[in-house]
Amino acid sequence: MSEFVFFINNVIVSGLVAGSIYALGAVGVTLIFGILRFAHFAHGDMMTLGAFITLVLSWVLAGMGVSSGLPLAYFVVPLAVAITIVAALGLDRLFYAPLRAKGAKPVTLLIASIGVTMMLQGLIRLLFGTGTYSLFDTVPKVIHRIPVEGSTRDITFTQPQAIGVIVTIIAVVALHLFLKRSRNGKAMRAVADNPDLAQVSGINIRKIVRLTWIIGAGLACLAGTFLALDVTVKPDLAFNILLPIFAAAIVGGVGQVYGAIVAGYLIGFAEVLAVFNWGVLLRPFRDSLPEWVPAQLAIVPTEYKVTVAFVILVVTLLLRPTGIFRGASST
Amino acid sequence: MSLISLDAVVGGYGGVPILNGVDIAIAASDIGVIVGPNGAGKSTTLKAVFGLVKVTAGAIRFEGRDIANARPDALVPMGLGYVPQEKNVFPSLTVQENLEMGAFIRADAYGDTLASVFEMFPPLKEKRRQKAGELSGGQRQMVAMGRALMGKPKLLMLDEPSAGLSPKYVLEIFERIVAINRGGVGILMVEQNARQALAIASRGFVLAGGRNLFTGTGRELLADPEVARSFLGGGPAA
Amino acid sequence: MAADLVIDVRAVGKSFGGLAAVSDCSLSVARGSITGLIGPNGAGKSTLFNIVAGLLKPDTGSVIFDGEDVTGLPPHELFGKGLLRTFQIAHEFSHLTAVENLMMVPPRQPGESLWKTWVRRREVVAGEVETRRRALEVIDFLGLAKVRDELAGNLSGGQKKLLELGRTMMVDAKAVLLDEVAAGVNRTLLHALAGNVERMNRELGYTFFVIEHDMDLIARLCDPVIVMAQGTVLAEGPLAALRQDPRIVEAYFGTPLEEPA
Amino acid sequence: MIRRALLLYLGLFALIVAVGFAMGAPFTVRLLVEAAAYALIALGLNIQWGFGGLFNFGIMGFMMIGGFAAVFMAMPVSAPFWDSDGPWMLGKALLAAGAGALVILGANRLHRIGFPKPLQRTLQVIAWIAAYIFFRTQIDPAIAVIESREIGWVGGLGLPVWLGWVLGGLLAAGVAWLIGKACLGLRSDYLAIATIGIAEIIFALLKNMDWLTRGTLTVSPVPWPVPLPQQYQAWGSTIDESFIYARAGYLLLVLAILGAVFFLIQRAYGSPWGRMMRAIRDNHIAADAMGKDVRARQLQLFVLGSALMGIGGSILISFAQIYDPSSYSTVNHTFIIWVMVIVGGAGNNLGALLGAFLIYIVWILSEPVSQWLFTTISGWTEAIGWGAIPDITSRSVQMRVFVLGLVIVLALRFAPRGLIPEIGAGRRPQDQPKQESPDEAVQ
Repeated sequence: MSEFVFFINNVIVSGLVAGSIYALGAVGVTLIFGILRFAHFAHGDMMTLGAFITLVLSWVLAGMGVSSGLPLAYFVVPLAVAITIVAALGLDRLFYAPLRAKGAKPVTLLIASIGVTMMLQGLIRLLFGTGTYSLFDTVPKVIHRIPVEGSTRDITFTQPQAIGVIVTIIAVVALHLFLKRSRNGKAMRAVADNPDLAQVSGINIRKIVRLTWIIGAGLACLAGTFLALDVTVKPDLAFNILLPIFAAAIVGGVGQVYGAIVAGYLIGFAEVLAVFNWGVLLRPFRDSLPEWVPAQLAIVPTEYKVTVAFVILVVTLLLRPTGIFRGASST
Repeated sequence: MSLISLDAVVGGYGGVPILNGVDIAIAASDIGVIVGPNGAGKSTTLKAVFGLVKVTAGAIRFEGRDIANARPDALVPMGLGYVPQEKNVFPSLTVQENLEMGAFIRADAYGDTLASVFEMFPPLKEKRRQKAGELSGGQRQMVAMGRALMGKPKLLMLDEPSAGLSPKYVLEIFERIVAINRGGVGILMVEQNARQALAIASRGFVLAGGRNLFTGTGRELLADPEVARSFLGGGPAA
Repeated sequence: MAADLVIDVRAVGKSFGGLAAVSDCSLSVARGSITGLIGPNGAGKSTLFNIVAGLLKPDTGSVIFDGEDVTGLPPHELFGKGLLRTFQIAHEFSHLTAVENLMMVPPRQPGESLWKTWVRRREVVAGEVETRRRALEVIDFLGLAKVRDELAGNLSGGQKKLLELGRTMMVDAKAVLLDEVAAGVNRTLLHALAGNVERMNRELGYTFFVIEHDMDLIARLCDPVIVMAQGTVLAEGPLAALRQDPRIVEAYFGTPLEEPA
Repeated sequence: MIRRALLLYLGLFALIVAVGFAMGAPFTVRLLVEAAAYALIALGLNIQWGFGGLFNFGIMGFMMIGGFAAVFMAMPVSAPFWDSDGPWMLGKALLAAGAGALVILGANRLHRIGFPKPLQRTLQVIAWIAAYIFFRTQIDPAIAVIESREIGWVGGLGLPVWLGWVLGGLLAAGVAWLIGKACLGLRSDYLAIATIGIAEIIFALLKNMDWLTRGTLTVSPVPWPVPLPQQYQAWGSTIDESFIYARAGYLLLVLAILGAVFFLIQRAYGSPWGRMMRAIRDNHIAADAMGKDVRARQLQLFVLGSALMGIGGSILISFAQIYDPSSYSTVNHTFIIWVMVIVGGAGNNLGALLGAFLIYIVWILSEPVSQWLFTTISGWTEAIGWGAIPDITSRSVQMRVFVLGLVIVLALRFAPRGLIPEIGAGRRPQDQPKQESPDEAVQ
């Protein structure tokens, strides 16, 4: 039984957490891809930026003498989301909009987003150095334990993990309703489908573009903060998860919001399953197993976790190039 | 008064202008047809009206108001509708959603308009839950025209509505255009299929090199031997 | 005895997402002919054409080219066997000049091998001189001499289509597929194009397989004409005879709304 | 165009002279050696991106492979390794990999002997899993043996380092061939993601394969192909002179390679080969219809360019004399090359070369410049009582990342075709870009 609980803690809980973060990031990537037609490489750094904004705001709050039993980060997230959105709109105005106005190709915008990545990375490190920070300076991380009968272990997860997963689900449902029911949501889908025609139908493309950045950056800030709450805040926080996020966006089918969510969780779970030590589950039968079965039975060593998202991506691209949800083919 | 008038319009994508002084004027009761050789600036003229091409000189007036270089999202509420030649539907939206997008700018209820579009194009009603990308070429053209009509335009501009359609569909589409015009919507269209299009036109414009070469009623142009020789391909069709 | 066939399509079928675009379709193109392919929209002409041109693989059936089964071969291999094509929307190489557009065509040029450009300079230059001579001949044949050093992207739509036709003259093609040459071309240039097709057919012995909507052009060039409907061949014969067939009139030509004056 | 290039190169020369006066000769020669190696890599990317329009965001991976090759060829032979069971066990692992590859290949061909498709798919998956497990059963114990304290790692082959450079090119080319086979059919933006992913994997492998690369323990000193400064000192030079002589010797070698490569690429690009590549980049559907094997030609570009990246990576590692896999980063080894090619002028070799030298100088100099800037500002803030700026040194390093990012967005906006644009790009066709994909051509 203990082994089973170990499985829940290491696979179900971790997979849900990783999947939620990937899904939040991938939705932004896929929306930007669908509406603005380019791969926004700076998305990972947008997540990092969101996390740092949360960090600074919680410092400010602490500096004002506010204290609480909960981490201050919880209270400042809405404001951090707003600031991240403003930052994203500013970046668009400064760097992407002029290129779009000149009719630049998607490739050019992709390269510009790499420039933005470098600027954000440089700036964040310039201001915060390369060290790590914690959002739990003042209060300890609350850990929930659910005892399981017949097990020496408890099912454990932290409070930010639980809140993060719940917030993700709420965000996803809200987004679904927005896209399916609201006028602007339908207009967004129309623009993703055929921007020229949307324009001649009287849809204001600039407004839709702004809306895209608002949703994308808002979710990026949520994802970054979630990740920061789960681990720590550091400048290369999100750059390392850029690959899983893009993999999720592509595997889900570019421009397909639901695809991105499903694929985000798929990749999250695939990663934890791949590095999970299956030997643990065999431990109760250890005595009856032949000698040659090793104790360490992970599919890939933890150091190579990065390969998992990639392998899923490549297999998908080779077998079903438009993704599992048949994305747009913009080029 | 003209519904729309272009006076000596000059414009293009930047660089060398494509339009070098185009004059067009049609009334609400007119079907205006623009014909001319490739690269004459026919489609560009429509795009200039719709704010998709920069106008550097001349005036474009719609119901007397200057609309040169206005953005499409400002023009649609004024009563202009435009059906591009290619990619004129939202492929992953359903037929009904396509039509709804045509009514995007309308704040009022559009149920009546939807019903009348379905009446005009019966196949669309059957397929309204189907994705537009799955339709045949002719049906797509119906969706495209229906979408433009959903905005209750006073002027409908069509860019080569017959392109890529088989002769039978061409006739059907032209019939619908005449019907729409009889319902009180001014039509301005560009056609390669000059002979057939001029046959239903009340105003015809032959463009070449970005300026008017001939202007007249459709019948006048069809009868003009010079127009016939240069642009309609010899004598009457085989 | 069967006629000498260049293209022989045998019982080809192809569906997209469960919808059959072409089903059990058989047709053939005789050597030296200009064969037309017409049919209403959605009849499967483009799909069939793309199967013959190697852009699509059929689900069933086979395509025989010059006695050899070429089903599913990619376009560049079909080119090697002498089956060339032009595109409905001109696919010029816009950053190459008109002459370069033609010069890139001949296969196995010595200068196309990286190694030879490094160590066999003389062979490369000799090949280049010959290629250029041939390209200039074609340019003259097409009446494009004035624009030969212009970037192809700057040519007019009709000139681009002429250039496409010219590309097929840079090698000894057994058959050329023409995909809607008339689309987007004005009448005057169309005459020039059609004239060139006729000359290539008569003087150089080219076989053409033409997909077309423009009836005037079909009437002028093609014999026989194949009519497709609903993914299969409906009829075949001279255009005049087809116009008398009530089934075809119903399916394709329709009744005119108003006779032009 | 030629005048413009000449002027720009004169400017570059003046800049180098100025740097020489400001920073001293040993520093400048070192900078030039590294810049020349980067220029080789930039030429590689120019072949891929400028000639072929191929996205390669995995440059870091090829450079790492090149660096590994230099280490593996040139480091001294490790007697403990060769005396142990290690070689034999590694051999078995290699055999296991080969056997696995055969099984997978066999599974891929099952349909030819009449297996139904779904069954074949299943068998393919099983073959992959079986091959992987079999390989792991062989390689895991081999690694355990080699990584034991007595052995540590496999060591080198003790051969001349220039052989390592050749191997670096060959290995990178081989890996590029494999990647190209699998990924070149992808859309350009997918190819970008795929190559980034591959670079990350190569990074993870070389960093964690302690038995092969010593991983984070790093390998040094990697030998030089020319005499080292210590050699010159032994011959009686002063320390400063010895560095100048030794690095100048290295520089001449690298410049000779760079010159030869430049000449060969230029010659090919001016030939029908280059015309064909431009045609493919312009319109690959039409090029295919005109008998050009697009995939094979793109693969050629990808392999050729990657080989240059591998060689450049080898040269850099032997020059630095230390191989530390964890010192590689996407910014410093992939993005910077992109900045070089885009700023210099994609599609033009002279432009790529200029961009490489220029950007490398900006990259290196922005650190001392911003350090000076920070120190100055820090002096002011201290004077007005705000306190000094902490960690100036580490912050200055970050400044250059920001500067590079700024340079690339400015370049895209104000000189999108680079300082020395592609020949003929000035006479750009007027028409709008064509929006036709192969799928649309079908229906």
